[in-house]
Amino acid sequence: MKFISAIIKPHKLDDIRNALQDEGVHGMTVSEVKGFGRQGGHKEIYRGAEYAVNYVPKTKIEVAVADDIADRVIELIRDKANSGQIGDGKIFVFELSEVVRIRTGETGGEAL
Amino acid sequence: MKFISAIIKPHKLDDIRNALQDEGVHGMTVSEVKGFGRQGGHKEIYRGAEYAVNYVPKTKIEVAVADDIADRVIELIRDKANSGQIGDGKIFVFELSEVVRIRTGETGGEAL
Amino acid sequence: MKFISAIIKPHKLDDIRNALQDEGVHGMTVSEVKGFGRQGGHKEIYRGAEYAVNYVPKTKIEVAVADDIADRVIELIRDKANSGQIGDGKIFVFELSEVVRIRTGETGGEAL
Amino acid sequence: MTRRGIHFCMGVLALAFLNAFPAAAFAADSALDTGDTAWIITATALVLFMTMPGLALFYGGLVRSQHVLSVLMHCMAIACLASVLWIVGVYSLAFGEGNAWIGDLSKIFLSGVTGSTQSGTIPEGVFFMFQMTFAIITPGLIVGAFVERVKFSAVMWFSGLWLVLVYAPVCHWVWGGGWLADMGVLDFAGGLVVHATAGTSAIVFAKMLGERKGFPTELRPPHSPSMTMIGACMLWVGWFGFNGGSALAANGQAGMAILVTHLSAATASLVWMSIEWIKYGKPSLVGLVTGAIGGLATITPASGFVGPIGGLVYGAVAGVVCFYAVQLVRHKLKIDDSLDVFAVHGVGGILGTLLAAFFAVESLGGVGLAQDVTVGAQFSVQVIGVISTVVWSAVASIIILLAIKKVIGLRVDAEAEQTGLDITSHGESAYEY
Amino acid sequence: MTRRGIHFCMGVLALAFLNAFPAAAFAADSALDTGDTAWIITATALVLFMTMPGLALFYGGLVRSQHVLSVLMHCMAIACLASVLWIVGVYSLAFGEGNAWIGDLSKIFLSGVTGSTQSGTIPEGVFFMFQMTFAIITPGLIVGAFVERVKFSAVMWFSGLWLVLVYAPVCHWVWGGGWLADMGVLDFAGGLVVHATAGTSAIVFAKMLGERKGFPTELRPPHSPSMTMIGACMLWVGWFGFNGGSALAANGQAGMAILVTHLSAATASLVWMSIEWIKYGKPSLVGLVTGAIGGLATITPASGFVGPIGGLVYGAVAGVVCFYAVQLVRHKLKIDDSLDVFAVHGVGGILGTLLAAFFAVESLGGVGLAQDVTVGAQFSVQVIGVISTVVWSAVASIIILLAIKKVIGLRVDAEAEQTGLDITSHGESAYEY
Amino acid sequence: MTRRGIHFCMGVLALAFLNAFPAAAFAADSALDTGDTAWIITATALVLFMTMPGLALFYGGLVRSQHVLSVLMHCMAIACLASVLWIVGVYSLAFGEGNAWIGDLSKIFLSGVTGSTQSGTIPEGVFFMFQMTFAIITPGLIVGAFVERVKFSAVMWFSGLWLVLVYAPVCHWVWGGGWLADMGVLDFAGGLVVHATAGTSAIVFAKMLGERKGFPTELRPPHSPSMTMIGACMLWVGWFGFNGGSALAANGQAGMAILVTHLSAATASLVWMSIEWIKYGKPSLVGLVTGAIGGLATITPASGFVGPIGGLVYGAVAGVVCFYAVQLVRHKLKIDDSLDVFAVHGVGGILGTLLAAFFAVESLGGVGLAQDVTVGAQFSVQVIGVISTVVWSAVASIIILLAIKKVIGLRVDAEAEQTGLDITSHGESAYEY
Ligand SMILES: Nc1ncnc2c1ncn2[C@@H]1O[C@H](COP(=O)(O)OP(=O)(O)O)[C@@H](O)[C@H]1O
Ligand SMILES: Nc1ncnc2c1ncn2[C@@H]1O[C@H](COP(=O)(O)OP(=O)(O)O)[C@@H](O)[C@H]1O
Ligand SMILES: Nc1ncnc2c1ncn2[C@@H]1O[C@H](COP(=O)(O)OP(=O)(O)O)[C@@H](O)[C@H]1O
Repeated sequence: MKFISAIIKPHKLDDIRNALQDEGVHGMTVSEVKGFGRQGGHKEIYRGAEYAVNYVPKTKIEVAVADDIADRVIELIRDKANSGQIGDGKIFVFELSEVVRIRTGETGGEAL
Repeated sequence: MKFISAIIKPHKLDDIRNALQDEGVHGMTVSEVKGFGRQGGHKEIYRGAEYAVNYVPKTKIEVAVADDIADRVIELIRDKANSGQIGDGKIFVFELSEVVRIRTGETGGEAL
Repeated sequence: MKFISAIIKPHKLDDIRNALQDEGVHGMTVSEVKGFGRQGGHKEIYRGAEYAVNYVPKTKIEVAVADDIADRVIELIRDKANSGQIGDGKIFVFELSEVVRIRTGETGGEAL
Repeated sequence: MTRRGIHFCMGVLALAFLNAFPAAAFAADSALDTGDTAWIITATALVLFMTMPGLALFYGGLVRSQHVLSVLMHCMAIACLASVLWIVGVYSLAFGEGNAWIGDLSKIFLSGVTGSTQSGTIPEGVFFMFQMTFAIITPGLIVGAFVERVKFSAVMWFSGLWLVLVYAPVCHWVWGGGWLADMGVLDFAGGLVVHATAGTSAIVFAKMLGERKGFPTELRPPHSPSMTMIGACMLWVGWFGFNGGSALAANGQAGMAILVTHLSAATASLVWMSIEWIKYGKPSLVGLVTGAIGGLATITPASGFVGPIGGLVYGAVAGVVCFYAVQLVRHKLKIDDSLDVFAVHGVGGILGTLLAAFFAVESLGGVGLAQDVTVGAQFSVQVIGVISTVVWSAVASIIILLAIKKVIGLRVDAEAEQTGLDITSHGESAYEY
Repeated sequence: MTRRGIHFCMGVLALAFLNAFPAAAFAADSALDTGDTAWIITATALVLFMTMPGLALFYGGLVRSQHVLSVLMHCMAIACLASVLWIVGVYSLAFGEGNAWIGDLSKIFLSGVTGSTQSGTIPEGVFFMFQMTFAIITPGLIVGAFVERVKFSAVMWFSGLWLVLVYAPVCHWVWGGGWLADMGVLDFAGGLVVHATAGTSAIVFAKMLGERKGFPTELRPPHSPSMTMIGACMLWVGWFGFNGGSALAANGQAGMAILVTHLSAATASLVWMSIEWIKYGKPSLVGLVTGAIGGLATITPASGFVGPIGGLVYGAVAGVVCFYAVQLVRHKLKIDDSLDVFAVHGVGGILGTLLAAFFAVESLGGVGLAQDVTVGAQFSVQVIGVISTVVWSAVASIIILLAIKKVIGLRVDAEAEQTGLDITSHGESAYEY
Repeated sequence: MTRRGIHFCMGVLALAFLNAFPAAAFAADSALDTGDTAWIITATALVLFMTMPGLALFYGGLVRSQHVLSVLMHCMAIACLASVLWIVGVYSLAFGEGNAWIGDLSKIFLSGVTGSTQSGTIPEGVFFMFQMTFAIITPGLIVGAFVERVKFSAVMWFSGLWLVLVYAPVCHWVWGGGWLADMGVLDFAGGLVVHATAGTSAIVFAKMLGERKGFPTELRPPHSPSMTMIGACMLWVGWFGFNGGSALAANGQAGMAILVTHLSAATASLVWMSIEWIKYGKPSLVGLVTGAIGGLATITPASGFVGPIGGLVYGAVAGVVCFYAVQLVRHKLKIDDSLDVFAVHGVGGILGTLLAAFFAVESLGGVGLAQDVTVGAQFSVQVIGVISTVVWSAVASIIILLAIKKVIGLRVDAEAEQTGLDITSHGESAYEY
């Protein structure tokens, strides 16, 4: 199994979620993160003084999938999250040793 | 070493933390996440209009453990987090290549 | 490639970010987490009653790097985050199977 | 003596309740009354507080978190702009002698007014300030129609032009001794002048601006119902100044106006809450306070004329009607009047103006209509008032908006809408925790 | 002339300070005073603002974030309900002629009252409104006892019944010309009528409802001390209307009432802060403002009778006593009166009522007791007032709660308590950032 | 009769506008005026609300989230301390007869003052309370200079000593019948007494305390601009009480003071907003409200003397000057007067005091200078007032701070600064979501 963690622009979330759902991926965990990257933060000016906001608000999507559909899912995320602009984000892929569905105790592929 | 990441219902946190502590696991990192899964979100109705809140607030627990107690820890989490209802969450298990305790510089098992 | 996830004290973030940047690491993702560990939380007293705040606010840094500089990066983080006091945090290192830069579609080392 | 004084003498004091109140008198030569002055200064503070921060918070809590500062900014900047325009000339256009349609320029920059100039029993400076707070909140109300997507420069231009082209004339017609005042229209504190004008222009603005992305099915819930509740409370309490202050004296009429205002708000809140409880199983805070605002807007035109029972009935009717008006605009008309300005303020103000013809009569606990005026006759006048106000507000707003659209545009681009007006228009973000 | 007027004439004006104040006079034939009217309208706005949003925010900041909207909702909905019940009949029961125990139904729906009806030197509509704001905040205070676990429908039923069965009679006894007034009990602005009734019923409610999961060791800290502080400030400033307005005139008594109110609050704040500083090493904001509320509640019954030194002493005593009362209820009685309503309001109100017998005497800077009344005699009356109020409030509350428990239940289930009343009872969440 | 009364008689009423206002009269034998009393009680509530919670929120929103409670705590604790000190003796030092330099101890603990003691047409208790709210907010303003790093105990000691050594004498000089009053200095509501003293002491404090880590390039943005905006609105509306109440009567002067106050604030807001819009492309909410406070501080000393046009000009000048003063202090002087107390309040108050000599003349719409006083002569007096106030405030503050630094220290350690004063000094955190 693969565990895919993607850093995306916040407003892409809805599109990606819809696309994944259509693909049959029914679970996903999302959190708010701050991104530092090529895309710099912005400056806020208060009372004439500059304040450097170095980070950019980003959204992290985490989804565990079976090996066979991993590539398809990565492709989908890439496709939906891509606007061709700096700051579009990254996708990280990990090996997942095990997964357990708490409610039922199912493990492995069945638990996804 | 194993790195266990569990998505649970927020109000189960205290029980799980206590159980882990009893088991001799002394460290744990927790964050707030939004879960999308079988358990749908809820609808909020404002001024008669429906707003779809698709996600459910969840808590993510992360704990790194030695290989030998990994199964026991997973079992414990499963046990405490389980209410038999949809939305109870999932446990993801990863191989952990290395761990360093920042204060002392210890690595591997000693750093846990 | 390695994926390094470090739990640090919040006020160390700026130093670490600067150090990493000097080292040529240009991306990093940061989130706010709650830490449970040897360093206990604190007590807040309201109207004479004690409230136990068990956790300590921590910052999680995530950074994906090529294998060759991984050790250097870990060393750097350890160095900057270390104050010699309990609660300084931990560094977790994972194998990263794949990484994709969303904007360009680059994968592997080029995507970092 | 201001035209409003004249209006009151002719349109209101001539009513049967002349006997009912101690001669609170608007004669130019009456002495300054410190009690009346104390109350109207206080009322002025209350009504200003309604906009800054009341209305701003009420609206701010209802939008998404990346737009909240822009809403606060709209309300504040409009307040400042309206204040300056008011002294530059809008006050004079509204309350200057003039003719039946519009005032004159005799009072621009308050020329001739000093600390010792009186208007009725209070200093004219205080009358000026009290009326100014109405000219501040009225364009402020329209903000609810265009949140989360409007250009800031368009807001400023629109508000300025609107004050001159809509507020000044309608205010003159009704309160400045204009033609509607001559007909004896009943609008104690602004059902027409404030709520009908703002509500109508709001829905026109929303329509011309277009809807937010995701409207109506994919919207996010209000980001801070507690902020909305705080604002609603400030509006509610401030409304004591709004309606009670419109008596321009600290007397029984002011007291009764406050009483019916409060009862209408309380009743409308309970009614809205009950509808939600029955329909959805859960009564919401946002619903309750929306009901309150509906009840307040509705009683406004009638607050100096009706009795306690009238207040209860107004509230009950307002709760039901505004609730369904919201559904209608959103789901039938499909207009993204985002924070329901028309459905709550417009509909409420119009409804209250029309009902005033009935509930002002003595048998229903009111102060009575003017001598020899039948309910039917009064109702006709009220209808004329509503129609002329709505049509004028709509037409003038369309013209202003077309002009602005042409010259600077009304709307930000899609990415700014998504990222939030706070960062993109004002360079700030609301929650830097 | 209202019974309250009569009460004042007999119980208060007959006191030695008759000479000290210009005849603020409650004679039915005195002319309307615009200054008094201006002040009491303002005081009404201030006291309403104490509940909406003051008290709501004070309490809202102290609960966990998943319950904050429910607290705001309780306060708002109770305010609306109390307003409607007040006009329907509770005002009449409290202030109608009636007998020594309860008023009558002569004023239901304010029958017979118009804009020109006076009560003392102010319109009766204003007197009605001012008193209404007391009937709003009193059941609102009880909210602090049952937060985070109560059923919303139970809140509504309790509050309605409580107003009729507890507030109306006790108010009549003390302010409406009832038997305690006849005995000459001193309660200027509600030590008995407001704080003792609410505090007692609160602890009874908390006991019958049961404690929150985790009480007392595993509780979460207040989720927003700044929200609590904002609410506390609104309560503090609003209390000027509460105590100062109870003079029913803009005179020296009102001024002195405000002065001692403020001094008591400031002193109690410093005392509470100092205790925390000494005991725990860290003075907290929540502690300081809790002290303030304790000081305010305690001075309330005495605010029209004591002098500046009295204000300082009241504050010092209130700070110490309320601090330890909180510990007592929580750790000794182990009752989850969650936001310390009894320990702060109940204890404060009772304490202040008892002390009034001493600090009202002239040698301690007060206005003096009624002629021929000794301190001992006055103290006995105060004790009788306290006991009768506490017992009646407790007994009536128990009966009401038993009935509600039987018919609809008092408490939500454990999961709703954990998930939060905001979502489960009202379908909203407070922080959608 | 208070010395302030005497001051007014000599310094103000002697001015040409004596004719313009009905004898608002401070003669000890004039009757109590309920209207004036109603207004000054209300003004007192408004000014107290400016500090609690207005100023606290204004400042609280500008700091980082881990320090917000400490700011609220500073403001509240100072308010309590100032209240107690005020009655213990500071009032007597400021307004007691005394000599040209300082009052006496004749009124400590308000000795001799009862509910029937008058000051002009209002109870002395009310005059005492109104003035107290000024003594509360003035040290509160200084908080903005030392946020995020100061020791709480140092704040308390400083504020207490400062009230005695700076506020009491300067207040006596200007309003208590002291030497500046004798010279006829114009300071209607506190350009010198409040803003120049606080601003000067603030920058001295900031300099002696040292800058925050990261100043000036690595600072974090204000954590909650909406909190700041709420506070600003409360300050703005409260300022009606501040300036309007300083007429000590509900008359035309009060009305005109409020009018020019509002116009100055509105104009300064628009000016600041426009500068930002032009310079940075984005007008910010924090900027707009900072402009407002600048406009309010600047008009304060002149608010009872200038006309509408004066109000507009004051606002325009204040907007520009305060904007650049902020840059100057931060980037040229490199002093971490963190929330710009000197640049906004100090500069504004001084500017307004100096300009008063010009805009009070009748040809510029003012009420006119005292008979036989030329603009030049008046300006010299204003300059003397400014210099003596600034020098005294600076010197006394330095002495107080050196003493505190020696005995208990001024600053927390670096880790506490980073972790936040909320947890480290007060054991609380602001956002427990
Ligand atoms: N090496 C990395 N490790 C962890 N996160 C990264 C890394 N590089 C980039 N990111 C995340 O991806 C986001 C987008 O990266 P950025 O460099 O801004 O854009 P792009 O990938 O289009 O060049 C960053 O804000 C950061 O959150
Ligand atoms: N494939 C997945 N990848 C990542 N997170 C998941 C995945 N499936 C479920 N989750 C997380 O687990 C939570 C519970 O899943 P859900 O389907 O609602 O319940 P259950 O596991 O009991 O069927 C989700 O809210 C989501 O946060
Ligand atoms: N086994 C673990 N798994 C996950 N996170 C851990 C673990 N041990 C410690 N942590 C994280 O590291 C932080 C610091 O650990 P702590 O025990 O307090 O200090 P130290 O590492 O200096 O002994 C904790 O707050 C927690 O967030």
